[in-house]
Amino acid sequence: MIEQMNIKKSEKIDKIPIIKPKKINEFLYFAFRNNRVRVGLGVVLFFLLLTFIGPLLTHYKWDAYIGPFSVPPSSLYWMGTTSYGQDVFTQFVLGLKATFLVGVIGGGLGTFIGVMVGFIAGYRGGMVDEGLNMITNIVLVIPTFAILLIIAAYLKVRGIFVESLFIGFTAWPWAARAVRAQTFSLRSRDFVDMARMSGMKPLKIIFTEIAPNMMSYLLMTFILQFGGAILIAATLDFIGLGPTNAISLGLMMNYAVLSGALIYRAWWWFVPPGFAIMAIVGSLYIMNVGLDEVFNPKLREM
Amino acid sequence: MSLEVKNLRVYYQTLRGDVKALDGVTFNIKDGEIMGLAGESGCGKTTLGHSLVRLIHPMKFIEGSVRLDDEELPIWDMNKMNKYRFSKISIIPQYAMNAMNPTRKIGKMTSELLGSRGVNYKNTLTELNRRLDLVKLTQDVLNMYPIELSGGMKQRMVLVLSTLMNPSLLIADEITSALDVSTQKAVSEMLVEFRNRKYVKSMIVITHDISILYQIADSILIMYAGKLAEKASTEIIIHSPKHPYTKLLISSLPKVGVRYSEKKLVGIPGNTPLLLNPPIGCRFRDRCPVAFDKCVEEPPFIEIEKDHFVACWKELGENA
Amino acid sequence: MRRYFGRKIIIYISTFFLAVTIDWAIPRFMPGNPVVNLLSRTALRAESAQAMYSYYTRAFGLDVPVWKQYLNFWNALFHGDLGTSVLLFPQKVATIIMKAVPYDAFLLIPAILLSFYAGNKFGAFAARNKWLDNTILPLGYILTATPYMWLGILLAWSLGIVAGIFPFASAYSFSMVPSFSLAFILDLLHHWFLPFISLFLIGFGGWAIGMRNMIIYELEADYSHYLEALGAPRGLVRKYAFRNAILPQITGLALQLGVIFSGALVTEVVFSYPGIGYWILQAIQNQDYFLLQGCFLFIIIGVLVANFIIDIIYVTVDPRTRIGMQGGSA
Amino acid sequence: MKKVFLWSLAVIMVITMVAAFSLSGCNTTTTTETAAAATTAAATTAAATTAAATTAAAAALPLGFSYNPETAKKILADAGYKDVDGDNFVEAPDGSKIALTVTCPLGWSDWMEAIRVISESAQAAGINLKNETPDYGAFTTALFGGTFDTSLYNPGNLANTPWTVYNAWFNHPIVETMQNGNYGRYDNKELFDLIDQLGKVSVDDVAGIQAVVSKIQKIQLTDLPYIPLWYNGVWAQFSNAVWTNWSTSAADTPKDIPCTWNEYWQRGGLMQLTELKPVEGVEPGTGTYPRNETLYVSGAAWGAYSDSNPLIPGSKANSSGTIGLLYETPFMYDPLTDKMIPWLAESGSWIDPNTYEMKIRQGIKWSDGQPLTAEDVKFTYELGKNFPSVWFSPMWKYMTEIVKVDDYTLQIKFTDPIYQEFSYNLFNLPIVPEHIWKNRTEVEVSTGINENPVGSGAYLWDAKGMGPDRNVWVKNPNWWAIKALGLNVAPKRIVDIRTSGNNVTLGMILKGEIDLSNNFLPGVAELINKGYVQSYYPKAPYMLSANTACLFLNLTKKPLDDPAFRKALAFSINTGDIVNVAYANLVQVANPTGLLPSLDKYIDKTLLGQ
Repeated sequence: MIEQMNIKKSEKIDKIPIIKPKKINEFLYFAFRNNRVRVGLGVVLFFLLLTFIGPLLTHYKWDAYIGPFSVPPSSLYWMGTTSYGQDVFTQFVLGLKATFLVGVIGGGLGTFIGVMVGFIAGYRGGMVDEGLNMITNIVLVIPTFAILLIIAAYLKVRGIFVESLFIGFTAWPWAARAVRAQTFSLRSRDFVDMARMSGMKPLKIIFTEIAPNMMSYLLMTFILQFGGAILIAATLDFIGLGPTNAISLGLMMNYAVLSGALIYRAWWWFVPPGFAIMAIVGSLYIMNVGLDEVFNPKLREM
Repeated sequence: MSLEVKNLRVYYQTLRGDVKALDGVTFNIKDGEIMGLAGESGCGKTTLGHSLVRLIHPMKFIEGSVRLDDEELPIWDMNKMNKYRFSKISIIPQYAMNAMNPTRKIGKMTSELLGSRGVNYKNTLTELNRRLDLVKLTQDVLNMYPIELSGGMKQRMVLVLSTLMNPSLLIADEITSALDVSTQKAVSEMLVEFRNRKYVKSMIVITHDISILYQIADSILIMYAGKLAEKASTEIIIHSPKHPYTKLLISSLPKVGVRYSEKKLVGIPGNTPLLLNPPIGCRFRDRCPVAFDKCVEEPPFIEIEKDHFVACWKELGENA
Repeated sequence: MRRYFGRKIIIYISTFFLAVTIDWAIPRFMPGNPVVNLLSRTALRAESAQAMYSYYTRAFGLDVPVWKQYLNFWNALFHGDLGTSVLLFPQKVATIIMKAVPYDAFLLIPAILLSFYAGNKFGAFAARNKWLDNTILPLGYILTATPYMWLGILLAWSLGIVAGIFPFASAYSFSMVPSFSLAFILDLLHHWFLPFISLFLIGFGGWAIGMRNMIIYELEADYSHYLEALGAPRGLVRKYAFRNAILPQITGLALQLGVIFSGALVTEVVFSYPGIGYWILQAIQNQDYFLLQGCFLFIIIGVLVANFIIDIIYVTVDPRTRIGMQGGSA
Repeated sequence: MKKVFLWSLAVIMVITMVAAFSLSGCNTTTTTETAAAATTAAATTAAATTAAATTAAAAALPLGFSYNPETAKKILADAGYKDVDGDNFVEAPDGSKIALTVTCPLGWSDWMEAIRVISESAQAAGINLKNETPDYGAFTTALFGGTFDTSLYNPGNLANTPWTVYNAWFNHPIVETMQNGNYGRYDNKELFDLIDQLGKVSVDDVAGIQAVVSKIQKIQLTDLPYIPLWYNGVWAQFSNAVWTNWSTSAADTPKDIPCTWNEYWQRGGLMQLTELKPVEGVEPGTGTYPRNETLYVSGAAWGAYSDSNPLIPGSKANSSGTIGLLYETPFMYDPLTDKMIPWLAESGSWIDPNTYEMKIRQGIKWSDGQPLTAEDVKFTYELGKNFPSVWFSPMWKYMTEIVKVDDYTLQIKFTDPIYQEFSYNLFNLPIVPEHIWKNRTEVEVSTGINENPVGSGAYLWDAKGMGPDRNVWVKNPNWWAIKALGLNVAPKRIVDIRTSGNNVTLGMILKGEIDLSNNFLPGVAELINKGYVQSYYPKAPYMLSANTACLFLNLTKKPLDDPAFRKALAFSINTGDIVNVAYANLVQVANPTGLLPSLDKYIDKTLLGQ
């Protein structure tokens, strides 16, 4: 949904904001004055911090049986234990790591492919555009999740990295569309014409003239892809098609449900992982709106 | 008196502080008068035009009074103003090209707009058609979507629309800037025609292009850096301006049609002062060839002869 | 007009072709031999197992060369034959899916339409209202960011298990036989509510913020300013803004269908609601690639058809496309 | 501008790397430090068992095995497996590294925990064994195709003699896909001959069986081609909310296996139904089925109803009851008393080594009113002769003909019969009505859906009630056994529910919405102790034993081809932890021979030094 919204917006903003280096400070100034950015960033950083500090605070292996079966949170087991007596906190922090990794790799890859396709389609136009557009639309229409299911089920042993790759490879069309629209609006700008007339190579133009002017936009696209990848991964994991050799937040929920945690009311097992995902992705989205306001002053609060 | 503006101050709020875009303006417009409003970009002419109709953030009303037909306009209050908009004071915006809702048929939109003002569309239809003929638009534009009209057609449509309730003041903001010379002429003549037919009592025509004003305006108001420089009948402004800025403006006026604002004023060294914290005294001082020590004081905007107002110590000095 | 739809149809056809091909490839590239899985731990002695193995291989038409299998697949497809299920051998995949489809329709159609309607209305309402914007809208973001299954789990746990108000499994009570009795219909709705509401809420959030952000752009558009300048009441201005903001939302709906389907999938899993999603999971867990194939194919077709319908709707509501198309460009 | 762009690109890259690195980094750290943690944990958890184990092990020698890391290490050392490179894992005598995996299907939560224990305890003993959980398909392909290292699996069924399981564990001849056992490709002519020999020992000749089995066990225990670990339970937890008098180990209760699985109806499951008593004063409720007349069960059906054809193998798991409730077998087998119960057959006996005479009970009617006679039995058995794709056709390799003596008497003639298989099929091969089946083609017989089935059993198929997640059976009012045996099944209806997951099942059984659940419910022991639900045994192991979970070893791979290594592995596995942790005491450790308690009399204790 969010991605869609963004594409349409991009098509609406006739003049997209341009951050020149000298404007960076001003951008930061606004960014840190914007509550949405503040809150969003805050939450994300908090969890990011937890992923890096968490493992240092636990000396357990996520799948090791270290305590009594399904005990509620206590000073000994901060988030309680699973019905197999594994430490939920350990699983949680490692799950967070997996989540962020999927976000960065999957989201990053998705953005990268999307941006590339978008740039080329938008800048070249003509048949190239037609073709790429066709592909984009096809991938957009195919329920990629179904494909992911199948690919996932096909892999014998899956890792978080592989999972991220597949997500990245299926999640790019949104970005492609948005970036294409942007590039369209930019390629006719005089500074691009100048570059073109000065005989610069198309790719060079894209990277030195167009891309930098879309930084704000690319950043927002990346954020959305990041959040999207996390959600897809969670869904896959929950169905039991997640990593086979590691723990993730989605898998935690999967195990919890399989082991009847709902009935035993072991809420500490299945509430935190979902909450973390919700909090991270949610604040990413909110942050995104904040940035949007920063980049497009006319949207700022009256 | 159609319009009386007294000491109107409207600032722009920015993070660096208030930009004094309109810093105490006082002038009148007579019934039936078409007043041109000219000046370099950023001199506050558009601010003036807009603040009279739609004063919104980041614009901030500071002080002053605006009376239209001896009635105080609550321009500081978006909602209260609604009563006067369209019916008493109306505008043809700069962006007339896309001023109409793209997803509504023009006729439908018009009727809904009128309806919202308690006017029956059916009854006005004959009048509407007459005016459409006047601006050389066929009646079936009413069954079209804006996208189906050319730029000029849209502009004329907006002209008809904005004046449909016979406002006593119409503000035409840069309406010609997007048009080619011939169309410019046509449109401006239509404005005059509308005035003559009393569709609108009086007008403020905001433009870069003094040559247009020369054709249509009765009087011209020159602004500089958020203040009024000179107001007089078109003849006087063009042929015997008093204010040194006006003089330079006119003298540097290139051949008809070309808008000077596109290049820096030749012969006028320096730039317009930043309105964030403008210099005290005459704001033209730094660039003024005839500036003298008195100019550190704020020059009043005084009528030196009938209907000729100037804000310059030199002029005042001579006539004092 | 023709050009526009011509192009659309090309996209749809090529999508369909590609999807079906991928779809066909699934069981062939999957690990594990369906026949082996079907026969595992049945016969007692090795040689009898061999006999049956070859027999069932023929039964599944896996004994001909791959390219032939591919052609047979298309051929069968146009005869509405999606093959035989392994999990439910010897049942036909088509019959299984047809039994499941009503549940999906029953769950998805209301969820999608209602959330779309309510979400957009609410988003338009919240836009440019400082108070709502800062209080309720973040909620919208939280909702879209909520993993479908987690919301499902929470609802099943809180309302289903702890409070015990709603059942959290199956489409109707195990003590019921489907009939047109009031009791049965109530029972049906009772079981339908939780999955529905979790789909609805998440959709709602998404559409609400989508509309909110759209309409803010529209309210800043020139035509809105002009209306204000002519003293049009807030209501009219918003009405126009909404009318323009809804268009991208409609395309959004078309493009979201795939995502919504996947959401429905996990939701059905959580509430063991016997729709397609439920079968997909069954198929995956039991390595029933033929069933998986069928479900996937069904989703593809569903999404494509829905997209096409939405395309038509869009053209009728947005004059610009229509007129653009008369101009011959789209 | 350019700078900004590249700069921020770089930042993203860096983030990615940092994240990636930190994850992998974290893993390594955790593994190393937790390997230590694991060992200590293992040590502590095993502390109790070790002491016992050592003594036991000492006693258990010459043959057999039990958890004892020290013994495992010793065996390895003696066989020349030493940790040369100091990675805490031994290398083969020829110095080559050892890296093995232990697998089970993804999602089999209890087994996943089990192989976790296996790998950890093996590693603690110095054997580099990693646990992996591929999807079921990948798992079976590797297992059946013989490309696995070591895998957990449980072939063989609850049977009247050891032959069934040995035939599975040592399934032969060795073919490309071994889908019925002997996945490790254990190729031992001598043993195979023993199995065939065993098959030809009469079922009643206990001593004869023991003699052969003892030889088999000697070879198995010395060679250890697979490692029996624990007995999977006949998962059965029941609620007394609506129905009581469930069979338990308690003295005053019936003694039948309370299980609804495919093949368990004719192993006591059906008898349980005749014992049940409705609880007084249960409200009928608003449902279509009056609650007080309906039995809700779960755990039997794997998938939605697929067919009513009792001759399709495997698929019965989807419509459990097709055999047992709807179609019946000549005999029943009661594993608790190890007795064959005459059922459709009134009696059956070998009148000479090559002739089996079966007397069919008189007065049995099919649900369409036709009488069930010797013709039907003859017809059913002969389906295997006419159609090779029918699962029991191999019997005709040694069955020559079936002679109908009179309407209710048959003589089945053999040459050199495999008595064991024949007797096993006596209570597994359901009889179908000739007058309905006689015109059916091979396809219809071996793969037909068999709509509107006509059976002879206690329950009939309820078309209206069938749903994607439930099978419904209605009582057959004119069931022959009511008159003939004075048996009567209590529930008017059986609703066989397939829940999506344990949590649902648990919730329903706790609410009394399910009367009998035959699912494996992790952590249920706790509920049993609290008295929320009941199980056969009031305390550990709570459940009867259904089959043996064995660790199959791929003997075609090094070093698994070395008996010494296999033995060491056997000693290294912490079966105690599997039982205590993975199963929370729902199962019990298997006897080294792997034979179920019900076949205890066939275990040669002397080999185990007991």
